[in-house]
Amino acid sequence: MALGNKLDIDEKQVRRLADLLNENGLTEIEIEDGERRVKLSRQNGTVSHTGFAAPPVLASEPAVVVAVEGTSPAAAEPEGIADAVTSPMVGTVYIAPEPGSPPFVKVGDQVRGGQTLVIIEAMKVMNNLPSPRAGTVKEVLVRDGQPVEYGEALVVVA
Amino acid sequence: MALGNKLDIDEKQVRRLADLLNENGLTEIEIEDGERRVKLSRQNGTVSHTGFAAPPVLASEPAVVVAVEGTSPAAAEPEGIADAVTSPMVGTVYIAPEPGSPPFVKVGDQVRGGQTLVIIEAMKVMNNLPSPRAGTVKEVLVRDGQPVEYGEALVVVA
Amino acid sequence: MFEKILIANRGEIALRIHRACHEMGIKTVAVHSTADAEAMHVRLADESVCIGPPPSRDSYLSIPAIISAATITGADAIHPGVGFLSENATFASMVEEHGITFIGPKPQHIALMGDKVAARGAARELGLPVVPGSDGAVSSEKEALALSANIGFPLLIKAAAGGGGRGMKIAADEAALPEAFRMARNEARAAFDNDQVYMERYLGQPRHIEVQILADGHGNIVHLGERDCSLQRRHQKVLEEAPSPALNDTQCDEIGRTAVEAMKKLGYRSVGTIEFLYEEGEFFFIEMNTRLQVEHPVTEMITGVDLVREQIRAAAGSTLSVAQEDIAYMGHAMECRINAEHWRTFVPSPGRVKAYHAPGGVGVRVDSGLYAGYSVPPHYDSLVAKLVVHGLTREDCIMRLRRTLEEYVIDGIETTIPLHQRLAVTPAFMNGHYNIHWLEKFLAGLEG
Amino acid sequence: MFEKILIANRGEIALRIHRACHEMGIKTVAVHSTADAEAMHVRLADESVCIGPPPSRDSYLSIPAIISAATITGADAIHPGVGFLSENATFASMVEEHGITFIGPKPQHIALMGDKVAARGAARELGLPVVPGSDGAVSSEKEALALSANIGFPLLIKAAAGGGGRGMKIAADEAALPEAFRMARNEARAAFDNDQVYMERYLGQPRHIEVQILADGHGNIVHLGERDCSLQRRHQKVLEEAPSPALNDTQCDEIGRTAVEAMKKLGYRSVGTIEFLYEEGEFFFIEMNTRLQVEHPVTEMITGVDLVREQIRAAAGSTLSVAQEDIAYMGHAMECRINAEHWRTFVPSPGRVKAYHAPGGVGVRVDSGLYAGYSVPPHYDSLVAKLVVHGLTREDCIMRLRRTLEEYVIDGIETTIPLHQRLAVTPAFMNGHYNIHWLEKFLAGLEG
Repeated sequence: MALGNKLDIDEKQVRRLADLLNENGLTEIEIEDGERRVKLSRQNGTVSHTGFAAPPVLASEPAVVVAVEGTSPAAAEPEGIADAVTSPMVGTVYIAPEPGSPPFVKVGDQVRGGQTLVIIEAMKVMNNLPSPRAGTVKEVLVRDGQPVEYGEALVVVA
Repeated sequence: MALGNKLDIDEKQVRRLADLLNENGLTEIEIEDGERRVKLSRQNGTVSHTGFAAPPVLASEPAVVVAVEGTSPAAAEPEGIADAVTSPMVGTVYIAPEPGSPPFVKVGDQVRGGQTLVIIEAMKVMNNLPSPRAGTVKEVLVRDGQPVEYGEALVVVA
Repeated sequence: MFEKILIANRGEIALRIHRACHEMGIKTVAVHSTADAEAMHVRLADESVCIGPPPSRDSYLSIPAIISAATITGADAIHPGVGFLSENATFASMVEEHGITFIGPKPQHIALMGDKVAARGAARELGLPVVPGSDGAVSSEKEALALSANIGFPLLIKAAAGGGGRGMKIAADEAALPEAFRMARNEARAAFDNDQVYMERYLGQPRHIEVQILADGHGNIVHLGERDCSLQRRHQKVLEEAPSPALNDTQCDEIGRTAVEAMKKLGYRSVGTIEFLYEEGEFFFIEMNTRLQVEHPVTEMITGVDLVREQIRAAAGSTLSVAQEDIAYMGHAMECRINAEHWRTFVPSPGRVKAYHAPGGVGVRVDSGLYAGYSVPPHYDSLVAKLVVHGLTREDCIMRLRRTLEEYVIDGIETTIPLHQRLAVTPAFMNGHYNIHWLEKFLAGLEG
Repeated sequence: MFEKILIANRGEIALRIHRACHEMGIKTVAVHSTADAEAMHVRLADESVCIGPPPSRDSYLSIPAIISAATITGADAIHPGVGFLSENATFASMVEEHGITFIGPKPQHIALMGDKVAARGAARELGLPVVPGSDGAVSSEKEALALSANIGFPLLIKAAAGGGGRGMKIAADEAALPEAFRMARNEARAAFDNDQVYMERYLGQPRHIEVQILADGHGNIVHLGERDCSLQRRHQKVLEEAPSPALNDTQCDEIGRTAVEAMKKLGYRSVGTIEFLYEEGEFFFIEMNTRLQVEHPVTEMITGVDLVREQIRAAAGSTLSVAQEDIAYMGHAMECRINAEHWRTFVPSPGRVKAYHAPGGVGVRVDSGLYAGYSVPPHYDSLVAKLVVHGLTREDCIMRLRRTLEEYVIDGIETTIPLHQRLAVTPAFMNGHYNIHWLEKFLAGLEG
């Protein structure tokens, strides 16, 4: 192949070949056409992950959305959404000090570090959630009165 | 054939070849046609697996060697050993017409197509196994009186 | 007892037999076609022998291959499983002629029950109830009326030369008989140029109920109650249960006793199943299966008796380990046959199983050779798993069935699990109100 | 009955409870730490709530987190499982104060039995046999001899101030008592500058035998026989069985009746287990566990009673579904605790399970949250699966145990399956000749 020419790779084509490799459990596909040659191969051990790592597909769908949320990245990794302030506890979130009051913060607000973002009620105790940093409120991810899990993203401050 | 610089892949053709590979338990298909060459292969032991498909590791080891042989490529694919003449039935193989006689064939012999290579006894009937082709005996893979499975490689004639 | 048993079968039943053998300390030989080299029972067996290419006729139905495999491995008995050679009297005889024990009934009983006409005659002689009929052509209305008293109503008048429903009439009662008789004869004459007709009892909505028999070679014969296998599609059983929701204990005892008496007269040995149609309190012999039955686990679940173990013991000359008075029924059991088929279209779905996870917990039994990475071959029966659940009551059993069907993961191939999930929440099934025609109607009415 | 139960636990026991709930038509809420988001019971539950980071103190032991989770999901009851908060009286009280039912005993009984000194006193008052002793210092040989008649031999003389075996002597019989007494006092004086000693019966080779109790809140209390849990390593049970190979039916009935009488006096509710040391025909109270026990399945296997179901029913105010006379024991059951540990070194082995295949077939129950692709987190108990098998006899049960241990595939992590495989072929185990010290000696003698 001419060194001066840019290597012309048809990504779709390679992808299709890779699918073929996977679907048929092959270890290698090699295609030569004149000057051009394509070879796909896989080592034995690495292939093993494609299927195994995937959690089993359950015979029945989860019945309720919360169950799906429970296994979402947000729950598994509190740091899932960049710059989001996450809930340090399970409870009910309130975005205003009282029903009818204006919210603690709204999108566009400048907040100081330590300023209350929301309140989380747990065991009938109201817990202020302070902003961990100064910044601008980019997004409020929860509704007033919504139940939240540990680690759930609440407010984006950046 | 070649369309500009792009590699011309007939996906259907590859798929058909992959199916052929699968159906026949082959480890490799290579087709050359002038400038064009297509090669599909699979690793030997894991023929039918993409890896995650690796058979489970049993909690206990198989107790007897025959069990391992039963799942060997030789049993699974009669064509496993190139140029080997395989057993068309389950039975006991005899390499000589009678105890004490010289063997039907030995390594280095030239054989005609149709010439008896071994006898296989099944259900107390002696079955001559004729060579499917003329050639040289490269290897005799069985011992006199050995039990053989269907598809087991017996004599290499090339 | 045997040292080594060759299992002349494949799939879940081969695994079932392997398990019974190992639990008895008996070594196993798996025989398999090239398509089954990676099968679970082959992997678990102490020895395995490849006996031929994928087509059954050249492997699992090849008598020489199987007997040769037994000879070269030194097996002292062959278990035929279900299907394949399990009801082949010639095979049974040849096995015995080679000095190997056939784990099953005497060859003459296999032959007798394999001939469906002879079997019906034998059943009548043995005192098993058969569908009452005219036993030949009925030539006049008067004769028809006279015979009807013994046959009972509703009654079917069929053209002797008939087929396809032509020349076939149902008489609901005695008053309707003369006209039905005339019409059937006229239709028969028009259709077949032969107005001979015969009569038999018409069963409109029967259930399929079968009785499990267990017999040693020493005259000890017991029954283990009934199974209700009315949920069928194209004469294939889909879900079986025991006890039948339609029978009471007395009926169960009576038909069981009748079956045992018949088997004693016959001198039967090994496991066997006598199949009946049941309608409104009456049983009518269909056929006898002289082998283990796919649905045997439901009986094992409610009786605690290991049928394969008993079958092997009987073949080895041991006496039964249970007498009739020892057999107590506890709770309720159901078996779902899980096939590698699309659950609505029933198109077979062989191929690679990507993920496999069987349900666990209390009251659950799974008989399956599936595992993650296994490839279901396209050459054989589509049954790939039997999910069997037990509960103290039928309702508990259904709830457990639902719970386990939620948990069962078979990914990569289509299976009939979604069908069983729908069945398990359908009122007619939940109430036990079904007959042999019900499932086909249910399927026809399903959406999606 | 409850509409929705929150399961305040993880692993196989959470899955066990989920299964019981679904079989009763009750919805489930799984709570989990971030480490358990992919756990099987979380995947199967109707709802799930993440309650905290991996450390148990911030998740599974966090009372506010769990009660908040119950509140936001509207659960009407909480099942505490085993371990974690299951024997925390404060938690039980707080749950009830929040208007949620605690599925377990009354908080005061949890508190009573949680205090081991108080529990021993209570046991004595309730008529449970305790290790006989001097109940205080013994000041003279004469007093020692007088007391010894009630205590029995062999008899242990221990320094009141003692520890580490010093000032501790065993008297095999009355003749040996005076000298042993003098030596113990002398040693005590030399070692602790305090010659006060007390005496109690010496148990050299006891078995650990426990009685399963089931009680509703209406005065109905039954026992479900005993379990033998003598196979222990570092006070952790490894393999449990029922019935005990050391007891006969009469002994089982007697200790069961004694336990039921005690629980009636106490007014106990829910499931519970009374643990005893057993030696030469005598039982001695160790402690009572006021919760479900890990090894409860062996009792379920031989009685057919679903303990979790009964526990939930009792918490909901229902009466027991069985009376003492309904409880019959059928066959024999064993449970192997399969831990994610190397079978010889017992080094924990968390990590990804590459392949998983549970054994199936007749008489097998697997309680496990494992699946292929699941990652065993390093933060919790190493118990990952319980393999429970049933057989008509103890011998059948052992043979089935061996068969299932051959079939069980857990690849990617180390497990204790190889240990159980070796146990299952060891004569002392096969004969039932073991006590609480036997397993440690067996392990010390193992090669490899």
